[in-house]
Amino acid sequence: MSTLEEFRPLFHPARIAVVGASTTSVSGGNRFIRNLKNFGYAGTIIPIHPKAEEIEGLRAYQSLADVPGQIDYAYVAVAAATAPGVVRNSGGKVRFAQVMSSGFSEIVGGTDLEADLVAAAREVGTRVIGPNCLGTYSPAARLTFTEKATPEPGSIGVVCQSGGLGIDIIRRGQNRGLRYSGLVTIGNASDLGASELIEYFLEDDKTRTIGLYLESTREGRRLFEVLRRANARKPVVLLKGGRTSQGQRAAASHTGALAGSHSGWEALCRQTGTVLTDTLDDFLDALMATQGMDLRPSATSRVVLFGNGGGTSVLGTDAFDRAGFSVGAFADDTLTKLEALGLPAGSSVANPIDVPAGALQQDEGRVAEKIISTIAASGAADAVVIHVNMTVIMGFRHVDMLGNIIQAVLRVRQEHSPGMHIVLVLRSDGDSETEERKREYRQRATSNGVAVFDELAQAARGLAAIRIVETYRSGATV
Amino acid sequence: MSTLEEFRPLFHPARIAVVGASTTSVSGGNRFIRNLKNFGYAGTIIPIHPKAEEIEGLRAYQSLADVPGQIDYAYVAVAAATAPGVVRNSGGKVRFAQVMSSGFSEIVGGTDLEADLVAAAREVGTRVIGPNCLGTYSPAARLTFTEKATPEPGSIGVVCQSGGLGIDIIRRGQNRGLRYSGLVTIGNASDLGASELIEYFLEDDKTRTIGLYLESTREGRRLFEVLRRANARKPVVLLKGGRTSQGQRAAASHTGALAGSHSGWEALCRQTGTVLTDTLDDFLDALMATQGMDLRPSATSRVVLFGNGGGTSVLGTDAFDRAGFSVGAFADDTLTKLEALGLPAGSSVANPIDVPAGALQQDEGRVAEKIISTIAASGAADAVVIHVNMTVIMGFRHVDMLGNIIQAVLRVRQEHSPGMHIVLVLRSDGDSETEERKREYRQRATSNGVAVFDELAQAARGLAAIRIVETYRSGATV
Amino acid sequence: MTQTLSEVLHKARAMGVEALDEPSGKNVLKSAGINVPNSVVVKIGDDVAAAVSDLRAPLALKVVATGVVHKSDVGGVKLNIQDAAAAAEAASDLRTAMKAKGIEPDAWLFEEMAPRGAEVVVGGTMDPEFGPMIMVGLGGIFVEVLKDIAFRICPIRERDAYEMLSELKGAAVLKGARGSEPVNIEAIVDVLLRVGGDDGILMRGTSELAEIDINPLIVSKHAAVAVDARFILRKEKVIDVHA
Amino acid sequence: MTQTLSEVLHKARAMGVEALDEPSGKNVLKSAGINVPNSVVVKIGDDVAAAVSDLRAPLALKVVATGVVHKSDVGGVKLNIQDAAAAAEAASDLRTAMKAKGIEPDAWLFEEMAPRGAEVVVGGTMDPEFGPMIMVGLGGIFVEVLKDIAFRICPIRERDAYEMLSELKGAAVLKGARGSEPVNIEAIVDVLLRVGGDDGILMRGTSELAEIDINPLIVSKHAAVAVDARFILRKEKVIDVHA
Repeated sequence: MSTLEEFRPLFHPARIAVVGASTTSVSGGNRFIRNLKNFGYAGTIIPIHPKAEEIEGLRAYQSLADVPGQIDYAYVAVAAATAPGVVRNSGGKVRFAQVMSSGFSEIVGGTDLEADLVAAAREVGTRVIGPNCLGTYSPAARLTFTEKATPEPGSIGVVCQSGGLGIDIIRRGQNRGLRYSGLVTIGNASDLGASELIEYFLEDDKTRTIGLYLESTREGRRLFEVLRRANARKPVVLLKGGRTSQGQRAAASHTGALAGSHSGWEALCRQTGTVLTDTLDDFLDALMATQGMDLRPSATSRVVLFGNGGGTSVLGTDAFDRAGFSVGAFADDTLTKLEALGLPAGSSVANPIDVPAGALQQDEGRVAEKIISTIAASGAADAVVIHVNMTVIMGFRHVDMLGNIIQAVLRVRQEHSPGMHIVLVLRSDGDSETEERKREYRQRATSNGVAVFDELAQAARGLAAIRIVETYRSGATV
Repeated sequence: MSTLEEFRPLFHPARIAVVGASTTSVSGGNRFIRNLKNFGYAGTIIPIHPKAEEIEGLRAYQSLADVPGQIDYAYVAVAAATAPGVVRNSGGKVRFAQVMSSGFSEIVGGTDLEADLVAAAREVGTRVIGPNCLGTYSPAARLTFTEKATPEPGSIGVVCQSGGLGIDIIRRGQNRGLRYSGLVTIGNASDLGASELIEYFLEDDKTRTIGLYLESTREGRRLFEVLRRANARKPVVLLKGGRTSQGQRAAASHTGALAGSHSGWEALCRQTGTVLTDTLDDFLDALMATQGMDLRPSATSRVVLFGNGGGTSVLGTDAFDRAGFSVGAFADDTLTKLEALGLPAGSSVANPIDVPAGALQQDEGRVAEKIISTIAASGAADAVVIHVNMTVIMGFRHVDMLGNIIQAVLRVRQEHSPGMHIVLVLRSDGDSETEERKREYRQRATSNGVAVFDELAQAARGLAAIRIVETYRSGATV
Repeated sequence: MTQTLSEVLHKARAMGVEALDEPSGKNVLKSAGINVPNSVVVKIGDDVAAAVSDLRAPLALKVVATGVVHKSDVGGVKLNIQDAAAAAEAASDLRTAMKAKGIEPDAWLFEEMAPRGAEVVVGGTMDPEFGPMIMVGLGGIFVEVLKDIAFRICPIRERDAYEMLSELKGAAVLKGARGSEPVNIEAIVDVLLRVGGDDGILMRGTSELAEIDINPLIVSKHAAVAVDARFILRKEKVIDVHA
Repeated sequence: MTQTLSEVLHKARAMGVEALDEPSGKNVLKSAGINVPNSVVVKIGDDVAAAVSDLRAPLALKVVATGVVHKSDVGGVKLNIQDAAAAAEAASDLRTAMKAKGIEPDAWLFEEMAPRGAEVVVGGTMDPEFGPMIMVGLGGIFVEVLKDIAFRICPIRERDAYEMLSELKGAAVLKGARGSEPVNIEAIVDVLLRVGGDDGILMRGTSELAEIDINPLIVSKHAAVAVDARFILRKEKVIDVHA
């Protein structure tokens, strides 16, 4: 059986059993059923309950073994001690059982119970996900474990050791414009580890980028080999929890993390072209960059900054310098062409290009397209970063300047693709009105595949993530 | 004349002249007058116009010299070439003239014009601010140069070399809960430089913290001496533009920045206990930390993390470890007291304390107060960082858990002050509903002097800023 | 070589040895194709002067004694021995010195001293998550004071080896900083691959080795020579990365 | 001392000199209270053996010649001279060698060699924004390869001097890393204050100096000795930080 076939029941389950829904209260199982229904899940939902005949309006069975036919995916949220029994007495009907319960190897004395859970799963031929996790998100199949997740499928596949961060990745991510092909929370990863899921995402046509949150691994060699073999053919971004000594101690009480060496994970990333990040925001920014862009055949190095705000241009140049990019002066002929555009006083057409908002509204904001086209035609840039101060721009209410800029980006990208990355930085003051407009424009840009960042420093980190993958693929020595 | 008296006309002007308002269009001068009126400025506004008798409904004069009586502050937005004449022919009536026009030393060939502007000012005894800037913000005097600024005065005094960043600092800052005693954009700083304004803010009772955005200085010795003499008695946070070689090149074309050495600014900060930041967001976070907290007599070192989310706790611990803090295990007696609170399974009362949202809603969320009190009483923490995942918390709609937490922080702080810093991290998914709630809670917290950050990594940076000042003041060698 | 390495390591573990003695360690390196100094091992009591006659001075003398892993720490090393007579005298002196410390030498190791060059350290460890890992650093203050070292998971490829070296803060030293000659980078890469590559010592010895440490590897313009090597054996039960 | 320093520097600039010669530079240091090796300057043709008779061997010989700032680069330094006769011979040899390079020596500088210790570099520059700044680093690879240096704006205080040293990545070397003896940190701090403090050379010489470089300052367990010093004078017009 191919990896794709093997994991189809997890990401596209036709029949889902729910162990741990209640007739009297709203437990995790009940919420899961409600979420599934709200999300538009079209398959069969089968509650398991020792006594009830019906739960949440659905026909219930006494045990998994009683259910007629195969079960693709079982959602198990019962007291830890009873979980191995649930799996053991399933009559081998279940392909994937995700055990949400905590109280296993992440607590003192819980290791034996976890070993028993895995033993039970092996006896009956079921794959166990978890324990100590929250669920699986597969928007194409309308499978979710959290409310308010978007049903819009995307190209990012995620393996997440923490359930709570899984929700953050889905929700903070989707509000930034990230869209997922799937996300699995693996908790203690007692049976199914990250590497098999990575293999699935590598095979899955819908997935273009892979994101990982890991605190430790019991299958380090396999992880190394899978990623090495993948040869960065899809970008992989890793958020590693517990990279510091104190963080590692915290991780041990969270997912029962092994005390590995910090240098091991750094080495893994360098040897496989994996992007290593330290915070949730950096992780999401790196995913944003890889989601939005076709990689260049050689490493991105020369960056042009273009936007409104002199101080912002200075700080942005600092950020790109620190991230190892060149924000170099233009050649004379390019400069001549930019000067010929006749931008008003207060503009600077050297790199960084600083054009006051007032100038950008000229000709309905189409001057931006001319600037971007000129840069693209010059071949002087591996990436153009367009930054817009929303506050200032919104002062000019009669022109859809930002809309025009986004259109310009799309047109230029079509003409010159994939020679040059173009990313957008929408700088907001955090005011609710500004944020609303930003949300709208960000949606327009990201749904067209244009990466959007909150600040220039974040864009620099996003492009640095891209550069890691490009460098690795190009075979150049770092 | 004392520094306070000297600068009173700038920050509390009774009579403002506006040079450059138009009768036929809406120029910068007109917008300034409208902003002043909207903002509730109660003093006299005097437009200057060669022909018009009235502008924006106000009696106009032909020149500054024609105005009867003194002018505290003149807003000058005319073509660069005419600016020296405006100042020279003012009859010495103007205390402070802020020249917004660009086209001086920041452009090739503009140095002489700037020298002439300064010469004119010296001739007539006026202090010039700028040129190449945007204005001054003094909410207590209802003086502003940008719309949508809050009239609520605060304790942060800012000197900002860039006008655009000045607007960002005001607006992004106020939306985060920062409140200002004043902000002056100084542009090319031809006459009035940062050090005199720092001296004013050091004297001003309303100002507790000083923020600086600088790209270069022509008065480095004086700046050094002023800050050295201040001995960090008020925290000073510096955002330095052009700290990298490429950024310095960009700064040269922005404010005509001198090519100083990067090590000079780092040395300045170390020798004066100044907090050096690299991005606008880091700058605002450092101001947030200093605004909200009374400094401890010795350097903050031992941090306790408390919140919901295991993965977040792990990454948070990593962030605090990287920032040089200890997130240490509790002593046995403290642990016993925390365990006695009887938190449900899935909680971890080791440091970091990880309590599921479900547990936090117990007893209307009052369990949080018990936890914070226990930590405060133990003396085990220099700082407690409370992090809340808004998404998860908002699921529990019937309890104002977050409101209770904020109340708890205020009560505990009153009892144990100033032994322990308490800061709040409100983690949002970026959804508009979540953001609205966050805005509301942030406002409640910051208006009570509790610092609020977006993420744990930012809180770590904020506390690291505090630590720099505390260390400097304590006299300990770093 | 597989046979040799497995045999050597397994036999040593079976005998309850914690670490290979230096001649055995150097033999492992030699059979893996890594340059070690020409040497002779002289049993206590044998004719030293005759035994060293084929070696080219200057020579180094090192004590071989069970349980002595850090020879220099016990004063068990003598350098710059210029001829056969001096060699005999050095051995005799060293025997007295060792006796005074209660150390009973098993034998003497005489080695030709390596030509001048940069000191490099190559190490191997077993990571609880990733298994065999290889490490490289520059000798002296770089490793000891600055912790300037680069790690990779085994097996490494040639590109990994080059990147490890360029990752070092002191990389410029290898390229000839401070007026010294650039050293043979390819020779270091070759050693790294022989230690940490697909067919390298760490991959072959995974089930037996706990740690290896080639310190120093002296690298000149021409070649890299492993002047000292420690092989620490596993105590815990055998694992096999190839499973 | 103010007089002396101003006079010396001003006179040198007036003569169109770009840098002080080594004996003058060392005199500046000495008058600022910084240890320099006992030395004699011997004019060309004078009796070397007699002149050096009061110095304690081993001695160093350095050429003093207008325009020669980097003496070692032209081979103008000889070390480890053991007695008066050897000193005379060394001077004679050096004269021949210098002649071959077209360098006409003004004089010979004989110095007692400093006791062994850590090499420290102390420098001073004039920053376009902040004026006089002082720099400290550890000699050798730390400064040259790793750029491991700390800067402060003058005048510095004692706390600044201590912080500068603790900021260095190689700080452990001063505290006795790698088995060597810890050096006299207070002695380095003292030199930093005499160079960069309120009353230090940089504050007094701001209007005349472009750059100073004490390299190396040899610091032992007991003391710090400035073994070489360069004073580069300003070319541009005088500025005064006290204005």
